[in-house]
Amino acid sequence: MGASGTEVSKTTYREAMREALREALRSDDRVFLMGEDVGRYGGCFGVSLGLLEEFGPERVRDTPLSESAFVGAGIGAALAGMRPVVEIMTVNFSLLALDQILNNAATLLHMSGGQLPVPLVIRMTTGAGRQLAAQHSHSLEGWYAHIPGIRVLAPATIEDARHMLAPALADPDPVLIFEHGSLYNASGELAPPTAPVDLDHAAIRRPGTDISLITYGGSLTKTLAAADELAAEDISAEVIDLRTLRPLDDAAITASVARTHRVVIIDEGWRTGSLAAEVSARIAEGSFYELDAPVERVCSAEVPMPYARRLEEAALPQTADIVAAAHRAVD
Amino acid sequence: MGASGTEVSKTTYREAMREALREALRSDDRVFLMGEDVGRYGGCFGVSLGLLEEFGPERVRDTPLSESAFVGAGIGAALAGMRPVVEIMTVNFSLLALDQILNNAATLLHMSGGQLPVPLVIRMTTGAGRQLAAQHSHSLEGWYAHIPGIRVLAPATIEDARHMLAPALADPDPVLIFEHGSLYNASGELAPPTAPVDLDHAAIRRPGTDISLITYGGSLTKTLAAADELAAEDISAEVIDLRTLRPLDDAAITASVARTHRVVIIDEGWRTGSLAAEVSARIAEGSFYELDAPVERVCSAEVPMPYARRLEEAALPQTADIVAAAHRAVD
Amino acid sequence: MSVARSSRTRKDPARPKSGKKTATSKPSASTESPARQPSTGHRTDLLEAMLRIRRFEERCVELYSATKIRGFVHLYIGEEAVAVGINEALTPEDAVVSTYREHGHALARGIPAESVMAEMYGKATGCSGGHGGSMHLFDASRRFYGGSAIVAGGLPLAAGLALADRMRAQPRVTCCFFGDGAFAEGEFHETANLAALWGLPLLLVCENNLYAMGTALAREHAQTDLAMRAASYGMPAWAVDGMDVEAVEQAARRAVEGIRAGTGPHFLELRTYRFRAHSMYDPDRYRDKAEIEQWKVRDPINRLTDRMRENGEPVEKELARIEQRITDEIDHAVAAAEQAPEEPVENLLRHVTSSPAEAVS
Amino acid sequence: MSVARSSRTRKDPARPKSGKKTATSKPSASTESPARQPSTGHRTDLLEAMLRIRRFEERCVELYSATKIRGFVHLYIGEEAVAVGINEALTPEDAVVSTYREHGHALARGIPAESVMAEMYGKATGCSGGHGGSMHLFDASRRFYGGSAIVAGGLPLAAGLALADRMRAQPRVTCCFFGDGAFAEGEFHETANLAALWGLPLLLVCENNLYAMGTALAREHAQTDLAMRAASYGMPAWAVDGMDVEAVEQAARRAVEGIRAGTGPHFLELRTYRFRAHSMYDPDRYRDKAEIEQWKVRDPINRLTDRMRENGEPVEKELARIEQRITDEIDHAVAAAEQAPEEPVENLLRHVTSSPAEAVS
Ligand SMILES: Cc1ncc(C[n+]2csc(CCOP(=O)(O)OP(=O)(O)O)c2C)c(N)n1
Ligand SMILES: Cc1ncc(C[n+]2csc(CCOP(=O)(O)OP(=O)(O)O)c2C)c(N)n1
Ligand SMILES: [Mg+2]
Ligand SMILES: [Mg+2]
Repeated sequence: MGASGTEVSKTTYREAMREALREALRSDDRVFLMGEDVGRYGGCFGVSLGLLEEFGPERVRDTPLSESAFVGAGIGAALAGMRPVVEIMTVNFSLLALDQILNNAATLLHMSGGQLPVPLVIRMTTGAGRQLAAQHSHSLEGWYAHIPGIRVLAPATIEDARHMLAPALADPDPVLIFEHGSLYNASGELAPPTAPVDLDHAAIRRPGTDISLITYGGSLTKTLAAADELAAEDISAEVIDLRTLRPLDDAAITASVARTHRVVIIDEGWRTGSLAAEVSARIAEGSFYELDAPVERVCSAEVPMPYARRLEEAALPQTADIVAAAHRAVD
Repeated sequence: MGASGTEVSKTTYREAMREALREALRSDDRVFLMGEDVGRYGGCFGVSLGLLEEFGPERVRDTPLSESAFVGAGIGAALAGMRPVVEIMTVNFSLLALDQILNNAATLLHMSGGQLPVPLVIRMTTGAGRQLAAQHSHSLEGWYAHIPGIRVLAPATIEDARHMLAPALADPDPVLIFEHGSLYNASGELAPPTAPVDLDHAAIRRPGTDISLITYGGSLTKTLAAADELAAEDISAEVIDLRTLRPLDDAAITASVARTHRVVIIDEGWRTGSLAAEVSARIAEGSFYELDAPVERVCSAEVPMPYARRLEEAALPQTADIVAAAHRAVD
Repeated sequence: MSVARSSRTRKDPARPKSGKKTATSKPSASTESPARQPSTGHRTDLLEAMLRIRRFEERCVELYSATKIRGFVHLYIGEEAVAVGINEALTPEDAVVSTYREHGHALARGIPAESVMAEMYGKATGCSGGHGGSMHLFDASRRFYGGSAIVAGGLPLAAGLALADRMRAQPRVTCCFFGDGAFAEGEFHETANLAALWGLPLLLVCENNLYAMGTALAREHAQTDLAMRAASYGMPAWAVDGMDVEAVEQAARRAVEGIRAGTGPHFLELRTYRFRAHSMYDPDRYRDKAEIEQWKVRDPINRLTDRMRENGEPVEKELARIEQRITDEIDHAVAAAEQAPEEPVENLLRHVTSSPAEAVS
Repeated sequence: MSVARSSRTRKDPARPKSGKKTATSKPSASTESPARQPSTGHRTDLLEAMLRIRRFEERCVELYSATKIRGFVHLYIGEEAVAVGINEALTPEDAVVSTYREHGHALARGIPAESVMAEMYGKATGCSGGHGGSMHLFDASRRFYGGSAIVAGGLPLAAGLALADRMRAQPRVTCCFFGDGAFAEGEFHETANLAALWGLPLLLVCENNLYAMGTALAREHAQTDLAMRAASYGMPAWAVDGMDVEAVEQAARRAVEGIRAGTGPHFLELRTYRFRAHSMYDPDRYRDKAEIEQWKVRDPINRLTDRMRENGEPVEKELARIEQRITDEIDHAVAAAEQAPEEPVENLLRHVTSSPAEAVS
């Protein structure tokens, strides 16, 4: 329980997320967790292991394989005053529930003239890198960031995995949390929070002056590695972790571009129509006269993710690609 | 039947689409039309009226309310050598079939190592403007343009309504056709095609030299009206109709920007994460040094489409908004 | 498959005692007959509730032609016995989830005609602030959760409302209306299983009007006995004559009683018919005029008045009184809607999220 | 609900005559006994087909530990009688749609072990060119349409294959495998209705192994008699002992005969069990070890060999011969996969569309 104490503790992203869930379940009896195999199995990626034993099957609720029904049930329960946390195993399967998310969760508040807020949290895994092939590997969080009425989070660090859930549950509107599958085993120190976590701001993960590397989620590690390589060449890269994909923190982006005048956006989504496109378009609108070079995007190749290891690696943004894009931008 | 003859004839967008379907059904017995109420009802927007009587219930096939099943059935039938044209009433309901479209239709060819092309056409209505409110009015074609493996068309003119279906059916891969609901009653002259229609190129609907107005689908009319207004002020606007939203015609965009150096993109999708964002990002990448002003986007307000007439009008891109954006860009 | 149950006389303690009836109050709230024996007063109330819906929609047709109302409008005319009969079994603490064909459900629930009419006009005083229109009526104070225009899209949500009640041991019922067409959507089946599996206090009300737009039941379903199919989920399910408001009421009471007793979801198939086209846009080419006429013979309003007449009840007097009251009510609703303010365009982004709206740019 | 049918002796003219059996040929293609009376030769073939799957997967486990195979791998061990028995009723002209747990279906269908193994290795010579891996095996030449890892996602597609056959009056059957978990997805229900409504030549094979990942049948379904529920769609449906390959074959033949006779889709619930965890990632915490042991007693391979022994058939001799052949086959497959080329990275975008790929940028 170190994560809720005052000491720095060693933990993993998975445990941090579990601890956040545990804290939520303990502190608010309106909170419950619902999804496929969140209970006896312990969560398909092991996030909720042990929670069934601690909180019982009513509050850690295994569902049938019915994404649309149990996401919709989460919406209804939220309308009735509960604070459901719904887990969808991966974003790929979330398409089966997208109608509920867009046409109900995101829409009810406005469509009802403000009568029906939906305080729902939906968590899901996203991303590739584990050779799970074309139906388990896509990064579709950019689609969700298109939807008015919801908030979209992408915790990229153990701190954010631990501390974003509470404010997400406090939000009166639907919040989607995307957890990159490659992060669960990430381990590190977790310090007690120094300030209440806010969900409106991007984070500067590494300050720099020559170029802005803007990213989120599973690509943060690669981007930090790229910044290290660039530092070795005396290129000072600033790394921005967007953290909240909707609403985007325009001020943070604008401020960074004003410092560096060059930008690479790194996003594991397919390039065309990616979240990176939106960030680029905003920079073109808001920072046009600050830019000294074309904005670069490093995204996934536009291909259903292949199984073969080398093909998958080639399809994904890699540190070398980020470094190369940065070189193009600073040249 | 003037549309298939050699004379110029007066017709509507709806009739042009129907004539295209009729021609397809006549000329290829692998073609069939399938969807909710395409038969006895005549299509929810009347597009297929009369086709049941002409081709019978096997080839003009009413389906139950089961979007996922009948879209998936279209995929399977295409795999087995048929050439299905599946109609989904509106893009809003297509979310119920999005799993089939992304995870099967778009993915099977690559996932099978090239063994399984899916020659399927899916048509659906998109867009707002008829006070149909938040579950019937959205423009989600930009999402589909994100998906590798499919082609996305947006016929904006009677000619394209009439002539895009045949090459779509000839495409060995899935093609999605988005018909803006406000266009069906558009009437005009239909000339016999002068050249075989190709699906790879954008069209310059009005040449100009001072600014590029880039749009597609239901926004074309408003954009042309804006170009008229601008012409009255001696601003020569070039109007580009993208026509094919995936793959985008980069060359046409680049060439237009090279002529005008200023751009407004008009897109009825919600602004954040819109197709307009992608076009903007590409311009920032490919035409950075050609640009004399920030790229402007005129999109829908980020709100579930309201019913009230004035609110809906305010939420949608209007001619005045396009003119204002053009003014900002040329100032 | 029909589930036989003995008849009962339970008096629902949660049912509010009648206050003075106002033009806009929930009609059923004024009935007091404890054992729900058919009574003159009660029948008059049912009649009034059905007539209110009928007249309201007839006025909507006129207003639509006059372009005062726009968008898609789906009339309930012919099906009034369903909304009114079901509502009799519900208390204000219960919840209702509906479809795009929901004027009847909304009015029966007690949402004032004025509030619904203003919504049809797209006015700020409408029950959804003018954001929803005909297809999206909401009233949180009456636990009326819409007004959903994605066929079957309300079902999962209704299960969630019921789940919340079950988790908090609230003795409430959630009632979800949907059509025969919705029964073909995957969402219906997922929800039916979930609700039965978890024993949720959910009343599934399938309005089987024999058509989904232009598609007749037998071209929509391989097996058209919908109640039997619902029973395959392991829940009590039976079919009811949806043109007989008293039969509907009785069935609804039986089902709701079962639900409150903790026996989980119940399914009712209401066999009914819409006398009008699917929506105002629909030229109604796919049905036989003779079929429509045959069903009109079973008009639920006439059916009830005939029964009252046979019983020697003073129908004509009651009718005159009711019609007058309803006319006044609707006249008033229209006049109010005409004069009501529109939501200012500056407020376009209000309520997109709960946080204060950004300004429209 | 079990649909009784008289037993039959129809000989399928579409069944190919046996050629010389090679190590990788479709096992069933070599059987000729016209009336399908249990025969020593036929039982040996069934045994070989099941053992091939068992041994292949046991090797996969080793290769997974050696990190030769990656991604998600779902083993079929324990369920072999289903794939093998069903396949007996199908001809090469028929189509098969499968799940992510499809090694058994693929091998039974006659996709060479070599081709499947190369796919598990992600090699260019794999049956999906290395793009698919364990969950996405395809072989268009054998009308094996995958290998779908969205639970229930293959069902609509299978209905479409069957629809094409019906529209062109082809006497073919499409067989779709899916699990008890898939039965809870809306897509199953939409497809069942569509297929029954249109009378499609579709064989729905529900592999009820009592678990969907860690969720036991009774926590997944309100009503666990899946065959009865399928019958509510108006199609013949019955449950079969999925641990008895001959029972499976018999049921499949009966169903396929019905389908070919034009009586529309048939549903089989195969009661079976997976002896291993859901996938290689699964620590299998949710099942009783005793339960697993109980089911192992019914191992379909032992069950068949026991029967052969009782019948005085020369099982040990046959077994020795078969095991050797399979070992060779798998050794060969592994050796070939080890040496096979990978798809060059430059080809990454090949096959995204049918048009020539753009270069990777
Ligand atoms: C998912 C979805 N598909 C299609 C439509 C278009 N549509 C609206 S109502 C309707 C028919 C629904 O029939 P039914 O459920 O029987 O209800 P009824 O209209 O007869 O009351 C259809 C097809 C829709 N709104 N949502
Ligand atoms: C739509 C969807 N939801 C969830 C998953 C994750 N998942 C993969 S297999 C599985 C269990 C499926 O159970 P069942 O259908 O019984 O097949 P079995 O694995 O037992 O053969 C789950 C939940 C998925 N792949 N697709
Ligand atoms: Mg209906
Ligand atoms: Mg299973």
